[in-house]
Amino acid sequence: MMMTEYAGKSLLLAHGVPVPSGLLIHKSIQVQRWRQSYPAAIKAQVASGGRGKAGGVVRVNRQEEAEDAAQRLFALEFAGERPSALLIEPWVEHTRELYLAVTIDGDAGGYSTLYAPEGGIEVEDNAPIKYAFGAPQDFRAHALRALLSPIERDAAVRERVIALARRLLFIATSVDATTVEINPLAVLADGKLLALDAKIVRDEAAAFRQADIAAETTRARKREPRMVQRALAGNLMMVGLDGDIGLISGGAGMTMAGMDMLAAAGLKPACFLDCSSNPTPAGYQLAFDLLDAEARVKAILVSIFGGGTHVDRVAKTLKELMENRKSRKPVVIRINGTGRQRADAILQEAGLHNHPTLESALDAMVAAVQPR
Amino acid sequence: MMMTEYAGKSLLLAHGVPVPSGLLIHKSIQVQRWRQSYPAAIKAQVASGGRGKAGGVVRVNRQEEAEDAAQRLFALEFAGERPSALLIEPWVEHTRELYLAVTIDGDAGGYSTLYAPEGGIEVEDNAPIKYAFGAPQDFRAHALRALLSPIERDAAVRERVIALARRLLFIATSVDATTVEINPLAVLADGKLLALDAKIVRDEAAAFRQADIAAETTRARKREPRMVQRALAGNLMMVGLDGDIGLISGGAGMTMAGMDMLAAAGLKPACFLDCSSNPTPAGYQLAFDLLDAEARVKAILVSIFGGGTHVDRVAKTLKELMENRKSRKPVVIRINGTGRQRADAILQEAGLHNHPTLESALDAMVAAVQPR
Amino acid sequence: MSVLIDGASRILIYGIAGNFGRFSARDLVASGSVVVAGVATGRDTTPIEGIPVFPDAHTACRSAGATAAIVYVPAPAALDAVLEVLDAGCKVVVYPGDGLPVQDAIALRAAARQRGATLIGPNTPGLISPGKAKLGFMPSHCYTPGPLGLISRSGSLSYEAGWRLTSAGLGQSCCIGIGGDPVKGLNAAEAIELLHADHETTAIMYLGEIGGSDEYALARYAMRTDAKPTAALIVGAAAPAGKKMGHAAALVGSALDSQATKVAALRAARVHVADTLRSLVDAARAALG
Amino acid sequence: MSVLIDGASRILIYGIAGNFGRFSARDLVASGSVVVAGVATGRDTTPIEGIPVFPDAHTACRSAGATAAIVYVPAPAALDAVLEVLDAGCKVVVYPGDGLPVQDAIALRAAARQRGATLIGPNTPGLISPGKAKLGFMPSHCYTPGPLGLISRSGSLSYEAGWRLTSAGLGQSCCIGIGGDPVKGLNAAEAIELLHADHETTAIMYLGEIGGSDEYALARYAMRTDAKPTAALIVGAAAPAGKKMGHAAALVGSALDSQATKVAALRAARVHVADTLRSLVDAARAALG
Repeated sequence: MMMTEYAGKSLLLAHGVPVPSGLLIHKSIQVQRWRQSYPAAIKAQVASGGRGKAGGVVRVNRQEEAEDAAQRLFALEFAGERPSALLIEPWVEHTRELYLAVTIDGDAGGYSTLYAPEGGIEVEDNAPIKYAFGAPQDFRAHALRALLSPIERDAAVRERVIALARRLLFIATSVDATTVEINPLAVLADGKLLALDAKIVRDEAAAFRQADIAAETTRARKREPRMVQRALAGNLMMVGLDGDIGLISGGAGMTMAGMDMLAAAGLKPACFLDCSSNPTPAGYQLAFDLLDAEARVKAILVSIFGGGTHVDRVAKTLKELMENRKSRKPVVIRINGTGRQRADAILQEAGLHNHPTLESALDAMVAAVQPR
Repeated sequence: MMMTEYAGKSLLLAHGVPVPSGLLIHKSIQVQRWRQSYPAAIKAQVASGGRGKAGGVVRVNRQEEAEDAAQRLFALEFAGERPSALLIEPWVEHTRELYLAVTIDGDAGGYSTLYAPEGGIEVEDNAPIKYAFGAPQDFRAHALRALLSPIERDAAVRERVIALARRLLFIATSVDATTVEINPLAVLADGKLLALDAKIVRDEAAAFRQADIAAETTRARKREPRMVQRALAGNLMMVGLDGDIGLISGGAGMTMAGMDMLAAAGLKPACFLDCSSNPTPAGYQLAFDLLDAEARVKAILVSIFGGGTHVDRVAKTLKELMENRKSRKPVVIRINGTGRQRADAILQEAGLHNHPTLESALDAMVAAVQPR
Repeated sequence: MSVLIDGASRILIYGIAGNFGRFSARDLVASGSVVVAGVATGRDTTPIEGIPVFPDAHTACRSAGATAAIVYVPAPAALDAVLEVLDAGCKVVVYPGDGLPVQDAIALRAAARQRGATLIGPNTPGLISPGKAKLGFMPSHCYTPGPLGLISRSGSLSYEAGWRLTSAGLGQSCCIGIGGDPVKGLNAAEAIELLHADHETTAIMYLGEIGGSDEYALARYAMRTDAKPTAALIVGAAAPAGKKMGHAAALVGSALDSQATKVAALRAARVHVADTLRSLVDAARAALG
Repeated sequence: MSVLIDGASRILIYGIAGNFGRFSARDLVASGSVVVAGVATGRDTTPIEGIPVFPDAHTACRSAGATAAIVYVPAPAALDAVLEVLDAGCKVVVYPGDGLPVQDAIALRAAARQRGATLIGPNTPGLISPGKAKLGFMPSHCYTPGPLGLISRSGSLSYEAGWRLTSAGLGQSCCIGIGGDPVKGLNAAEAIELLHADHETTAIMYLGEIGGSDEYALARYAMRTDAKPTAALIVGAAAPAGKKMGHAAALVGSALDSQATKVAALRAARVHVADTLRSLVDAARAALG
């Protein structure tokens, strides 16, 4: 879960990292509250990256410009999200822009520090150097110094960057962040560093011990389409897609594999819908309700290979569910895994066909949705 | 630096630890904002312990009682501090009161967890059991479980306490706390735990990475007497005492040793004043200015044994300072340590006597302040 | 020789008293694995499914000689429970749960390595050496002994793959679920090394997905001159960018995360890549030669 | 034999290019200690006071064979600098700075122990084995060789005590400033053990204060049947309760923290306790017998 720039900078400031002194506004009229000098930067506050390239940061030289810019920015969308707030900051003069981040790195089995002596929105093209230390207790300033020395010749800047890298790690572990990125990190005329932007991504799994992650996750859900909101509320994993074949599956890998096979068969999945986190009668009922109610969904593929999920129980649930179901959308079933033999028997008894393979299920699906 | 209960509970809540839903008020009239049920608890918010014993927590049954209680509490002093706020909370029914804390423990070389199956204000008399694990990474839930099993027979409570102990440790390391104490920790009818109080002590040394510690340290200074405020602002360590002998010293141990020797000689120190954190001309000048301006101070003892502090520089400073000093309060000097021989020469040249021992300096001081 | 577990592995089920723990106990015993102990903290210690139950892992290991463990506790309790079984001396530990804070995963990975132990997980069904032992909850009927080493980021996909391979007569030496989270106790590179060193494994099949960089470890391995033949299936071709597909690590953030880029890198390293599940068995056959 | 340092100790000064580092270099060389290297990160490496300067501790230890270090950096940089000298292989490290977050002190204490090294500090002038070596900045003229082992929580008080003892002809085997913070690299109990094991030490003098519980370690030691004779001075009798007296740990919170309770416990253990500095030499004489 990505924090907005303003929330991220507040977190940096709370840990002693200097940021420009800004003003958060929720309506364009509030630009009038800006009492600091011009030129100023007005920045859309959204929970996604790529804002700079999408025109989400505007330099303004006087108040009228600022009001116009604020109106424009509030009307823009960034990765489908309208900014609910703008951040106004003094346009800070600086001599250089650096890139510094600490981020989770699977290869390192923990965290890495990333640094580039030239920051800015194109930084991902100029690959930063990486110090992969893994566990927080294995961070070594001297190892980072050895990596930075060849690429950062300004010793004073280098030492400040190293101290800041240590601080970003402290922040990441304290607030359960998977990424704490400052880009650009400005070098001021006096050699001090100032965080001109902040991208802090929090670990949703830590919501049980970080109340603000829990709150932000709830807010983020409200930005999802209604169908996805209902699925998530029912503890199903759902991502909305624009196809017409409803896919009810179990496990991230099998759900993606099912999507890929639908696509390979010329069909378009309407969703990623993983019921393995709630493989109960209520969970499957919700999945069917959502897909049955969605007009663009023409047919439903149930594709489950259960390990911890006992597919005989799934079969029993499907039997009851199909008996009471109103919708006439075709349903193709293929389940396998723990309790498979009992499952076959239950489905057969209910007059439901359990396809022996995904291939056979897909053939049936292609036939079912073929234009007549 | 101890946080108020309200600030401490906010921190607990931010980390997923349940606390009663309370209302903070800054004036007794704001009691009217309390919309939750009665009976309620009204609790003085102060940065010191022993509040319960001093009558800082009042149970009220209706709004009129609440207003009276609020007025009374705002007028009370706790360890010299008037509450700037009160916390109103529902009076929570519970079946038991426990004690749980994580705290810095020098013997353990790190943290210890403390637990008592009976909490409340008298807990320090019923010594809690201690699980001394030291470094955060060495906390082991199973080691704590082994200690708790004989004294906490309710297994469900025990498991919740163990999980909470882990959480308190996470909080302590995240926010640089030296103590996170919940007393009482209530067991509700459904077996869940609720923090009825919170005592969180933050590490002032971590102010550079915890902005709220820096801010609270600044606020706490403002509660100090004016003389102490000025000393701290000048980077001198000062504690105000009620005697009449000004003591200018260096190093905590020597300053305390000097106080003790003054007391043993029948004299009363007016302060603990340790200049070793700012052993500069400006620092000593400030020390003299403060003590010269304080009417009750009758005489000044300069007692310094310098290691990193070069006493020849101290002597030079004293020479210049005494030449320009207006006050006629007697000054007795005894300095020794690094650069001692040059110091002797400088003082002698300035007509100042450097006593060879603290004993001789004290004899001189006794003579100086003797009623004539 | 075998990978991580074999018939001599003495298994501890931590959290045996819960519903899933009881199911797993029955399932493991039915699979022929040697389950010697259960742990049920704060509960009574009457045997479950005929397995002795202990109040803590240390007692379980000392009394019953457990050497490997699978831990069934919710994510907020996982750090403490896994540390307990590691401290008790278990050298192979599976933590199947999902939703583990990545910071706790980092701590557990470091703790396991410090003790010379191997953690599998989080977010995994565990591992199985067909015909020898199982430390997980994958459906046993999907697996049969043979020469193919299988590594998977996804549980469900590994069952499907195992079932297809087994149905096609392609047996497996060991199937390791490395899990779908970004920080793993055993990552792809390490799992590959284990299979590389195992004499019973003649080819390696890897089931990957979008997001993360584990797939590139396979590409690097495949380019080694001493590499065993490799095959792979990478799912998520139809997944949109910027959306997390169930697994914490399954998200296309940059180009390197995409299925297409990964497949291209693997093909360049001469890995036999299946486009979808349809060609999985063919790819495995090609690798087995 | 000696405690922690002796004439064979090869000293590294980390942060030698600062004012205090330069002073300390002159002072240590003048004291007869063997200073073999300095480290100045991010600065040029021209020699200082005739001592070769290196860009990092690893190079300093490898090139100059440093075995012990004193680290002069401000508290926010201490964690990284001390980890660096520990990683470089220094077995005795002094961190004199005050204001170190206690959490960082915990991390450093753990790191030192893990490497079999000894950290002295934070908040200490270091240690001196008079006539052999000094790793600190206490005034050398206050000390002379002899049989008394000295432990102190306070720097300034230890100079005064050393000077009094030396003036009275009572020499010291080793004077260890364990520091005034609550969590110490070397705590009182551990310092006592070192002096107990040292054959040149015949009696132990401890300089303590209010707050914390280090003084009770001395009481416990003095009650052992094999204990060497002990003496102590505990300052802070005149300090009010609830106020921190300069040192982070010098605060009377509960009765156990007070000077009176500590003195009573020490006297009960037959430690020779001086009431104030006036009787310090007498107490030391009584212990030396």
